[in-house]
Order: sequence, then C-alpha cells, then structure tokens
Amino acid sequence: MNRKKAIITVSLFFLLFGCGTDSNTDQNKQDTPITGSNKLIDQQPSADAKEMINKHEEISAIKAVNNSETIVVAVKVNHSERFTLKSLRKKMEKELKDSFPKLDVEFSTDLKIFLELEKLEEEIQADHFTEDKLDKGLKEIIKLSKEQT
Amino acid sequence: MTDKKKKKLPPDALKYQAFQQQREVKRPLLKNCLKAFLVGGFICLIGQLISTFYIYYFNFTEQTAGNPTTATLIFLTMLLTGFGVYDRIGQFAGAGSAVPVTGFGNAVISAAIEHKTEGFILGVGGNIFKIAGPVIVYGVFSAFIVALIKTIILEWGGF
Amino acid sequence: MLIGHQTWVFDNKPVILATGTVGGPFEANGMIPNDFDLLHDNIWLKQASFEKAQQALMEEACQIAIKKSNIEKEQVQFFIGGDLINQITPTSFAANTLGTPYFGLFSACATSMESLALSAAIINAGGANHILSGVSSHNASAERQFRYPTEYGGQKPPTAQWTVTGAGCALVGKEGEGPVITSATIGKIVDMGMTDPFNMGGAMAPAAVETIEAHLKERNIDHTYYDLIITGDLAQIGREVSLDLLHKHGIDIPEEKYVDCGLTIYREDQAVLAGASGPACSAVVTYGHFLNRLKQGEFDRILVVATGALHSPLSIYQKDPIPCIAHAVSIESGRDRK
Amino acid sequence: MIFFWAFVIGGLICVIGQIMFDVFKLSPAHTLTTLVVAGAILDGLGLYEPLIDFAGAGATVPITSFGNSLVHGAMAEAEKHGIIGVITGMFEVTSSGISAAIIFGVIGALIFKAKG
Repeated sequence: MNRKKAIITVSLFFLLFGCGTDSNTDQNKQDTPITGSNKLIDQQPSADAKEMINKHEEISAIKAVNNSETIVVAVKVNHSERFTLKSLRKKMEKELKDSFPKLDVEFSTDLKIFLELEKLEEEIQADHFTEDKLDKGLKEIIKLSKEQT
Repeated sequence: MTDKKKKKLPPDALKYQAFQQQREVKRPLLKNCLKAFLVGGFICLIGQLISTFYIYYFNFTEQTAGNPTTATLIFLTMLLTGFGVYDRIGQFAGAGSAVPVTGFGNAVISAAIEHKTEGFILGVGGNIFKIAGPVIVYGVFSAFIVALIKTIILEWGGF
Repeated sequence: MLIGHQTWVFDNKPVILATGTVGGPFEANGMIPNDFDLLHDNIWLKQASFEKAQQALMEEACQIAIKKSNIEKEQVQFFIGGDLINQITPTSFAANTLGTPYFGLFSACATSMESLALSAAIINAGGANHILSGVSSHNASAERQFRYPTEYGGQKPPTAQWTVTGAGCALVGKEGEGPVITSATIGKIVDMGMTDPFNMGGAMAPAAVETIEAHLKERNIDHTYYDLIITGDLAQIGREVSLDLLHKHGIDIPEEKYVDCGLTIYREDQAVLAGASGPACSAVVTYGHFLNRLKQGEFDRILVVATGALHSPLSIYQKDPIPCIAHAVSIESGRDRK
Repeated sequence: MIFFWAFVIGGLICVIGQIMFDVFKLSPAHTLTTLVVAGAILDGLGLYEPLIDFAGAGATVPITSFGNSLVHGAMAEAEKHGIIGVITGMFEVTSSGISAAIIFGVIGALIFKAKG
C-alpha cells in the first residue's frame, strides 16, 4: 500500500512540475517584434492594438493581425486573473472597438486563437505572403472563434 | 428474559445501536479524502492534458475541446471498466474516481456489461442507466428550473 | 423432540454421511483451500451468466457429496436448499437437475443451518432416510443483486463484507458413519433498527446472541458443553459486538472458543474488508474446514450458528430496517455417541 | 499553471464528494445527483463559468459541469426566444457525456464480459 502511494505521489509531482514551468517563459509579452513594415499589408493597426493592450498588467502575451477590414487580437491572461476573465474580455473588447471604429474587431482570450494568430504572424513575415492568404487565414480564425459547444 | 419485548422497544434498539457503534470500524475520512483528492485531481489533470492536446494539434478551441475530451475520457473508462480495473481504482479512490465524468461513464458502462446476460434490449438497454439515471434526470430537471428562474429574472427583473 | 420453545433435540441422531464443498478462484487463494473438494479457477464456470455459474456450483457440491458417500442418488428422498438470488432460482434449477423432491428455503446466509436443521428434523422423525441439504452463493451474482454491477467502482466502507463464491452440501442420513446432528435451535427475527446494508455483521450480531442464549437455556447446558461455537458470517464487527454482548449477558465464552466462518475462509491480505458472507460461507467452512477438524479429533462438539440478514434492495430503498435471524445446529463427533 | 489548478480544483470537488460519501453516508447515486444539481445552481448564479476559466478541466471533468452545460444550453435558447426558449432549449440540449457514455456503454457490452 505504501509503495503504491509513493509511486502515485512521485509521478504526480513530476507531472505537475514538468508542466508548471512553461508558463514562466513568455514573460516578454511580444515575442514577435511589432511589425508595421510588411510591404504588402499594413499591420500598423495591429501594432497599435498591441501597444494598447500591453498597458494592462493582467495580460502576459498578445498576438494581433489585421487586414483592411478586420483586426483579430488574442491575449494570454495571467492565471491569477482568470477568475474575472469574462469582465476582462468585455473591457478590452470595448476598448479595442473604441480605438478602431473603422475595423471589425475580434478579441479572444482563447488559447487556440492565440496559437493560430501566432502562426499567421510568422507567415506574414515571409516575403511571398499575399493579401489573399491573409484574408483567408483571418476568416478561418474568426470562424473558429465563433464556434460554440 | 426480556428478549421478547426487545425488538418492539425503541430504547433497547437505540441502546444496541450505540453499543454497536462503539465497535464499528470507522471510515478513514482523512485518508479517504486525501486519496479522493489525489486520484480525482489526477483524472482532471489528464483531462486538461487531453484538452490541451486537442487545442494544439486539432481545430478545437478551449470552448469546443470540452466535448472530445469528455468522449476520450469515457473511451478510456470503457477500457478500464471492461478489463476490470476501474472497480479497483474505485475502491481505492472513492469519490476521486466516482465524481469525475469517468465515474459517470463507469456507472453506465458497468451496467451495460453486467446486464448483457439479460439480452441487449431489456438487459443492456433497460439497465444502462440503472445508477447514472438519477444524474441525468435531476441534472436536466434542475437545469430547467434554474434556466426558468434566471430567464424570468432577466426578462421581468429589469436587468 | 421439542424442548422449550424453539429447540429440537434429535434422539435418533441423524448422521452427516458426506459433504461436498466447491469454491471459486478467490477461495482457492484463501486460508483453507485444502478443505474444498473442488476449486474453480474462473468465476464464470464456463456458464453464460453468474446465476448459471452458481447453479453449477450447487449441482457439483451435491454430486460430490453423493459420490463421497456409499449411497446412490436414487436413495436420496429430498433436497433442501436455498440461496440469495431472487426467487432462489439457482437452487431450484439445481434441484431440477438432481431430480429429487425439493424444499426451497430462504433465510439469506442462515439458510445453511436452516436446511441442515430441517433435514435432521425430518430424518429424526422418520420422514426420510437420506436428505441432501445444501446452499450456494456467488460473489458476482450477489453483488449485482444487492449492490452495484460488478465492474462499478463504488467504494465500500470497512464494515462491508465479501460474498463467498461457492456451494456447500451435506448428505444427512438416518444411520451410518460420520458426525451426528444432536440438536437445533430455530431463531426468531431480531430487528434492532439497523439500516446500513454495508454493515450486516453489526445488524446480525444480536440475532446470533439471542439464538445462542436460547439454545443454551433450553438445552439447559453451559457454553463449556461445546468445544467451539461457530458463527456464520458475522465478520470482524459482528463477531466483536456479539462476543461483547454475550459477555454482558453473563455467557463467558472465551475468545478462542468463539470463531466466525466469515473470518476463517480468507487470508487477511485479501481485500475483503470486514470479512466474508453469503450462505456458502457458513456452509463451506462448516462442512469443509470444521467437520474435517472434528473428524480428525481436534474437537468433539460444535455449535454452528448461521446468521442471516433478511433484507432486499427494495426494503433498503424503502428505508426499512434490516430484519436478522440466526439458526443454530449442534454437531458432535460420533465418538462420544457411545 | 492551468495544469496545476485543474489538479487542485478537480481534486477538491472530489473531496466534497468523498465527504458526502463518508460523513453523510450518501450512496454514489445520491452524491452524484446532488453534485449535478449543485453545478446547475452554481451556473445559474454565474459562478461556475469563472471556475472553468480558472481551472479548465478541473471544473469541466467533474460531474458538476453536467449541470452547468445543461443550464448553458437552455439559457442560450432562452436568450433568443425568451421564456419559451427555456422549454424548447431543454430539448435541444445535448451533453457529450451522456451520448459518449451510451455509445461506449453499448460497445463495451458488445466486446467485454464482466470480470466479477
């Protein structure tokens, strides 16, 4: 019995600490530099949005991509703030909508949206990226974020 | 002998019950709670791992990953139940393995396997919710009441 | 034959000619595997259901008992038995296979001694020459009837007991070689308002005490008359409670002379919580283990008190208390008959 | 961090269940039913969602989330159609837990035999 207990405890600690460490790595909120320089698509609104959200202390990481009509922003929230995630989300969404009246604003705290935006941000850096691809990518991300259980 | 009247007199029965209680082996509450915490937490941790896996490698968001996670956990439960492992985990963990959705799955699957001998329609079909039935019945009913009250408040409460 | 209100003394001394005991794999791992005539390594016994497996256990126990004696099956007049399952179907189906006239009994785990007492009474009165009396139980069939599906992971408290998979059968005859049945006390229902089906030992203990007291009083003997007083399946809690209760009532049975079948059959490291239970528990341990020791001369007089909790899942759901009963049968070696 | 909190919150909900088992001597069916109803009520009060945001699977894996998701389904419809929506919404609610349990239950019955 005791040995069984010990094995369970040890394996639990491994799992917990093994997984617990990765959250500290994204202290630098913007691991991709704020880009406004892509020749094809102007990413200035995204850069502005990042700047704005960055002021909030609750946020640990930001991704944002836009095209001429839409801007999609996804954030990672400090874990201790996740209890008030809903009101936080509302507050920032409103803030963004006020700042970009001409654009459709999509704001998300979802990990999946964050990951997809991260991918898209990297792709934009590449030279051969086209506006079509951007539109398509954004459309898909928005569709994903609208899905509900 | 007073035995004849004994069973009709509650004081005697009460006296015996107190007498018996002193000798009854107590349930080890603290130990059981600790085991329930560890195993229950572990099952939820596995759930989180599965859910994160679906978010990273498939097209699921935090919202939509819930369903495939539940299905995966119940699939695993089917294997553990079928190979006769889950009842042993249950004896060790108590609520730790009964309260997570895997416990619900185990209640359904174990009843299905058990009543196979009475045929698939009346045996499996008729008994599959033998233990889990109340959970569904009162889950749905209480959700109905809660949603009703909430809607009434929202509509007429002036919020 | 009748002395007092509830005790029979058998002047014609019916004899236990032979016994048959069958067990499952869990019993094979237990403390007394050598006292079984046949052990199975699978609880299904190659049958389609646990209930059919239980029926097979009963049939085998009867066949073994007949085979071990020197009488033929046709010489057996009656089969008296019972079990725990709804409408005692495993026993009834086994009786069909045997083909002998049949009495079906239900006293839960006390059925073992109830059937033995009745067999002895009938033979003593000249109603038959040979009677088979046997009971069976199956862990999985009892689990699913009284508790949950066998694979359900419900946690049982430390007061719960483990139903024995097995069958025990005694062939009682008018004359012949073997231990003799000298007396029996039929118990009354004792209801102390206990309602926890996971603590049957605690519920049954007062029934055992009452029957033992009545037996000693009506036979006008002391507990020292017996070398061993054996209870059916009180297990850890019930044994302790009943022993304390007996001491409180002035019957000073020493600890080592008061044993329980539910604590004899399994090893301590087998996860059976408080101990064993089931009709087969008292039957296989008495007919196998204790009669073997009696035949070997370890002791001469034993009193077997099988206890039964007569509740059903329905009565538990309807919040009824658990009615309990205990039947006592005294068995003595043929040696001091002369 | 989410893994840590999933473990802790999930474990704590199980401890509540264990206390209901051992202290109040409730059967598993009584315990699970009570927890489901509690989940529905908590969601009605708007308390369960923050817990999910905070603990992830720690709040969605225990059976309490059943009540939560059922209320959610009903409320989603109620928002569209008002009071009638509650009634129609209840019938549209599906819970992956129930369907998964049924499907794997029948499959389990097909391939497995009780081990006893």
